[in-house]
Amino acid sequence: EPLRIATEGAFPPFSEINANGEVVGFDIDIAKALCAKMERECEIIAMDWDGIIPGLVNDKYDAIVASMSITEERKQTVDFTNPYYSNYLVLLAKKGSGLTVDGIAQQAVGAQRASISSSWAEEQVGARGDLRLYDTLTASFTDLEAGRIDSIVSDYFPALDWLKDHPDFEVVGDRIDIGDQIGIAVRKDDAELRDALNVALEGIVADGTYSQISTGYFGTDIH
Amino acid sequence: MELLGFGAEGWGDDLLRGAALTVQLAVVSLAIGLTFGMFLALAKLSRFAPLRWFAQGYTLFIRGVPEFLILLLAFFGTEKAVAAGAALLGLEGGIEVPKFAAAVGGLSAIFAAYGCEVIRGAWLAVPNGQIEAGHSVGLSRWQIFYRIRLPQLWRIALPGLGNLWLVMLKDTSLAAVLAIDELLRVAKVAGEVTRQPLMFLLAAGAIYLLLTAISDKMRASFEARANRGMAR
Amino acid sequence: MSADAIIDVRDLHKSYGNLEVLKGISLTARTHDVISLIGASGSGKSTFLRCLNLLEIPTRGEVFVHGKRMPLSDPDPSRGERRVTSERELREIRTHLGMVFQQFNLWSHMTVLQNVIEAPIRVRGMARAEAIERAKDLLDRVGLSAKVDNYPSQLSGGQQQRVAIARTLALDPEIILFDEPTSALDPEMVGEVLAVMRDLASEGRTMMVVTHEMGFAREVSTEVVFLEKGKVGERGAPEQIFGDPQTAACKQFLNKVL
Amino acid sequence: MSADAIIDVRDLHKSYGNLEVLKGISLTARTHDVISLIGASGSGKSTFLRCLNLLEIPTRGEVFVHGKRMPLSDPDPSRGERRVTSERELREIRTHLGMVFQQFNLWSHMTVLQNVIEAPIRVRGMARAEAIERAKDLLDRVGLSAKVDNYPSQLSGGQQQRVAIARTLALDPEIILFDEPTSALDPEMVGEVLAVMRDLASEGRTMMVVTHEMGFAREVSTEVVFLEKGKVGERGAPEQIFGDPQTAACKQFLNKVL
Amino acid sequence: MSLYQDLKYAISDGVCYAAQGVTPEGFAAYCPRYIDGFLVTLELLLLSSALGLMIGTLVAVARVSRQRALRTAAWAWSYVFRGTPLLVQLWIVYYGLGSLGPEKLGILWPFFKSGWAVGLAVLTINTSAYIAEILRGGIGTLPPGQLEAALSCGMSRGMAMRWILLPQAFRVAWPAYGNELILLMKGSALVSTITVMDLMGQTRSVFARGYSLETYMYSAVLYALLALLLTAGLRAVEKRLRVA
Ligand SMILES: Nc1ncnc2c1ncn2[C@@H]1O[C@H](COP(=O)(O)OP(=O)(O)OP(=O)(O)O)[C@@H](O)[C@H]1O
Ligand SMILES: Nc1ncnc2c1ncn2[C@@H]1O[C@H](COP(=O)(O)OP(=O)(O)OP(=O)(O)O)[C@@H](O)[C@H]1O
Ligand SMILES: [Mg+2]
Ligand SMILES: [Mg+2]
Repeated sequence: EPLRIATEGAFPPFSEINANGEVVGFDIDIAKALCAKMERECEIIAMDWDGIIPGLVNDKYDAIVASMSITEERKQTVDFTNPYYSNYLVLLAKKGSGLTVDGIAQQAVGAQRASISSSWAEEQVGARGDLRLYDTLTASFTDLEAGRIDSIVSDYFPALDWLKDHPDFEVVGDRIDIGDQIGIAVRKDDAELRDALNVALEGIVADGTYSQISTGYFGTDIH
Repeated sequence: MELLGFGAEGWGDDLLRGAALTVQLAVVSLAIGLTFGMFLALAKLSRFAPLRWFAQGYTLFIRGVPEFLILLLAFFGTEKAVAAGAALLGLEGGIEVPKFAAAVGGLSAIFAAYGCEVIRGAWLAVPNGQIEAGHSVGLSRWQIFYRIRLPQLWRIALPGLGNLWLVMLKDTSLAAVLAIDELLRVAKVAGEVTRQPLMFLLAAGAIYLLLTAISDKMRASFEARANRGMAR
Repeated sequence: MSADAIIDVRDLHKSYGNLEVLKGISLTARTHDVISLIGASGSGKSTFLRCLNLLEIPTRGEVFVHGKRMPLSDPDPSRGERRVTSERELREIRTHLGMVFQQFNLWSHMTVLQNVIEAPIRVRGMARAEAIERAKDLLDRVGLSAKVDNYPSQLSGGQQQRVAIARTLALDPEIILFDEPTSALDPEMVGEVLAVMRDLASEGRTMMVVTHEMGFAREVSTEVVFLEKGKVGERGAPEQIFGDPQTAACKQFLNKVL
Repeated sequence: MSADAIIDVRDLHKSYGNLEVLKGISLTARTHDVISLIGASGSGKSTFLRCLNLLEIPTRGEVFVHGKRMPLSDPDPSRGERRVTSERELREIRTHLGMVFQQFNLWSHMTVLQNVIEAPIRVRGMARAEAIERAKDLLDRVGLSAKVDNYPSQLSGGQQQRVAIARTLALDPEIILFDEPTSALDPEMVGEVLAVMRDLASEGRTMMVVTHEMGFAREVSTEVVFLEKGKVGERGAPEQIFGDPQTAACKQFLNKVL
Repeated sequence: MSLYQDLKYAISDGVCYAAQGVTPEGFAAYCPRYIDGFLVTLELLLLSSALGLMIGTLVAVARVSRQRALRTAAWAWSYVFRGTPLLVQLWIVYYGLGSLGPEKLGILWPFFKSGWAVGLAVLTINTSAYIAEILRGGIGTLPPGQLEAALSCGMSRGMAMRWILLPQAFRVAWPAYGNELILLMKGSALVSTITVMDLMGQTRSVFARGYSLETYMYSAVLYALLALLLTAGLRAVEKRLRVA
């Protein structure tokens, strides 16, 4: 039976839905490459971010390839493969806003709900700071553009992708390295699948498939 | 505007598919919810106190908790509950609840909780004399129920049930949290992909209004049928 | 109990909570009897009638219909509540005891014809065609053959009450109970219904009638029973009750309504 | 128009769609007149009364109250619909034309006292204390001083109708219109209300009464008007109408109800 | 404003401190968040129900007006806001209209900028549409004689509406209004999708930390508690409204 893989669908360029209603993006291509390597049939399922981990735990699917950060909290609930890329956070704001990373506690800052960036932002501004949480990253971009918020804490690659069409905005300061590693989540009792995925991951890196996919999206190998 | 068209580039066909799914969800949930609601109403009217308490507790809970939480619980909670129940009986395993079934389960659970109040009210609104007349000619309890009570109850309950139907038609949009591609989720995705959220939300709103108008028409014709013989 | 008694009521009591509404009423009706029950509002007339076919369960006392005891458990002195011991038997007896209500209580979702054939078909298992034929005869008798397919709401009060009478007659009951059958009617329609009732009386139907129409009671009854606060205050032939009432209460009541 | 006419109705017509319910009625009431309107159901009695204070807009014809024309636009022959030309004037005139309804129409969310003081305070701008004092007098007169703080639902029908009369009297109208004021009452309560109405008549109130109580009409009226199918079928002194009706229709009607 | 904010924080800190020993561990760890959210939900609910009642009453009166244009406008109001999902309304106003940005929206921008304000306005309008319908129904069930009696006493239609019809319609409509209030409470959970940190918003944040369904159970209990409070309040008012 096919391997069921969940992804999100609102996190370009890693995953998004095109006009034909198909989920496409880096995550999907990686997932497909992994499946090919494992010689298994795959089924890609789009889930809302909010329910993506409970869905895995409840056996709605077998793995999550959705640019998910490996965190201690998540490790309580699920297992992760080895990382398939490293993520950094960035602060996005309008050009010439004069904001600094240290000063975000004083502003209205946005982030995607239930993401590594929201956890980090929350630590910075405190539980009662003006942190606006969005169901999707795209929604937070919309609000930044509209001027409802001063800045966004975002993952690095999606931010770069978005900045391509939004020249009025920029990354504030340096990218923030919080040692964030992105992995594939599997159920805790599913060590077999985790190991198989790890082997396959090594395989596609070794045979250059990974590099080819990555260059297609980002111009470089992000592994 | 092309974005609303059909074909590969347009989202029109996706929106229509979403609308069809919305209607499907609502219709199936209506059928199940109505049946369950009838039983709840009977429970509330029962002389057996524990049944009444159960029905009261159930409606209190459903009416008290946000719908979208109920859907989440239906999706994630039922399997846990079934598994736990099975374990209690010493059995292995459980069931898998597909998303559509979970949404139907949640929506019909909600419909039943509200519908039972409408049905109960209608039950009581059937004039007692009508029932007594049945007794006095020797009809049995069951005959009185389905020959006299039910047809009249239906007539009285229709407007209230019609309102609940409209509420449910809109509540199907909550199934989006289960990532079911009903109308609203399609509109939301399309809006994000095309960067035209307003247009697609308006389009979805217009489709909901259309569905509402059709429902109202159908309800009116049902009511006209049920009211035949009634003074205006 | 006299041998030809159709209905025989013995020491009927009825309480609602602490309120004793009927305080021991005994009464016998024979074939061809037309008994009028009169009395002030609240004296228990309706309650009495409704106890006869167990729409209300009497607290104490028995009702015999055609010598058959109404299927009630013995009164339980500790709880004062009685049960129906056989639903089937009760239903059977009820078909011999027709009841015509003040508010007609026609089934509003059925046409006139459907109202009349319902019980014969469902209760007696009569064939539909036969039930319809008989119903049409009955509706003809009460002057409503033209209204067969109308709904109750399309009829005047008087017409509705005549349909209600036809519905009751459809089971051909031995005795018909009427609870103020004309008091929900406009003055102009009272006449129609009284005329039908007179007909029934003159063909020898046994009837028990709660009424405010003293003219009718005087003219049609074989016996008038005056209820006072849940008891029989006075009873007798109509000439006697209306011409020469014995008790002060009855005199006073008649003064007020005549 | 006679100089002392309080209300003067000229050629009143009223249609609902194609159904002409009133077909030209003229009528004058002078001070101390008590005019009874009788007629079969559907003959247009209520409609006539309701046209007088424009609860229904007459299709044609005029109504003068104290010589003042009811503020209606001229009938537009093409559309047949007339408008009220001055709401203010209409309200003013309505306070001179009290109306007592068959169904009482007491305001159910107000106590008896509040029902009676509402209009004087809101419409006349009377001081609250004064309104209460007058209301209590009026309620005393109709025998309800003990019920001042009760709600309508706590009163018997007869009591409710007496409150309704007090409410109407509170504005001290020149003429009071009664639409079958006793026909929604139990037989035992009719007397109470008729007694109050007799009182009003004997103190010289001008009244126009639609009624089924022929005894009252005969005894109290100064004039009886028999309506037949939207027209005045016959009119005259009570002795004449009841003793020696001229038209066949009136005879037949009286035979039926007496 | 910030004083008010501090007061709310103080309340939830106080409540959590007091409840420390008796609440389950999973709840206690995030207690101030739940209560912060609870207070926002409560505040939205009270404001929108009060404002909605006022607007809804006006719409209901317009709905039975003799002026055709008014009637039609009121009908359209009810139809559109009852005929589309609350979520759609929230998003159209917040993401849709809001994306026009400060230049196009001008002085309206401060309103559109705030998720809280948009949430409050949409909840208010939405509930007003339902209330109007409920009240109209209430007015419709009154016997026509009530109005006629008022008119024949010389009252104007407006006076009759104000003193006779509306007070009675409120009594008739109260139970239905109670239902609407509960529905409004639950609908209010959707404002979490436009960045408002109401009870649902907070719950979802807490959930993101542990992915434990327990989180949702606590918030379900809080919502049910609020529903219970509302129901009790409604009952109390109903008792006072009912004429003995
Ligand atoms: N279900 C009940 N619960 C309590 N009391 C009742 C009930 N039904 C009737 N009563 C009381 O029993 C008494 C007799 O009522 P009943 O209806 O038999 O009087 P009635 O003689 O038919 O009067 P009416 O002429 O007004 O119809 C009344 O005091 C009434 O209030
Ligand atoms: N709003 C209306 N629309 C259409 N027809 C009406 C309306 N009101 C009254 N009618 C018709 O007008 C006629 C006269 O009615 P009205 O109520 O004036 O009679 P009435 O003499 O008062 O009768 P009753 O003694 O039964 O009260 C009736 O045929 C009635 O059906
Ligand atoms: Mg009675
Ligand atoms: Mg009339």
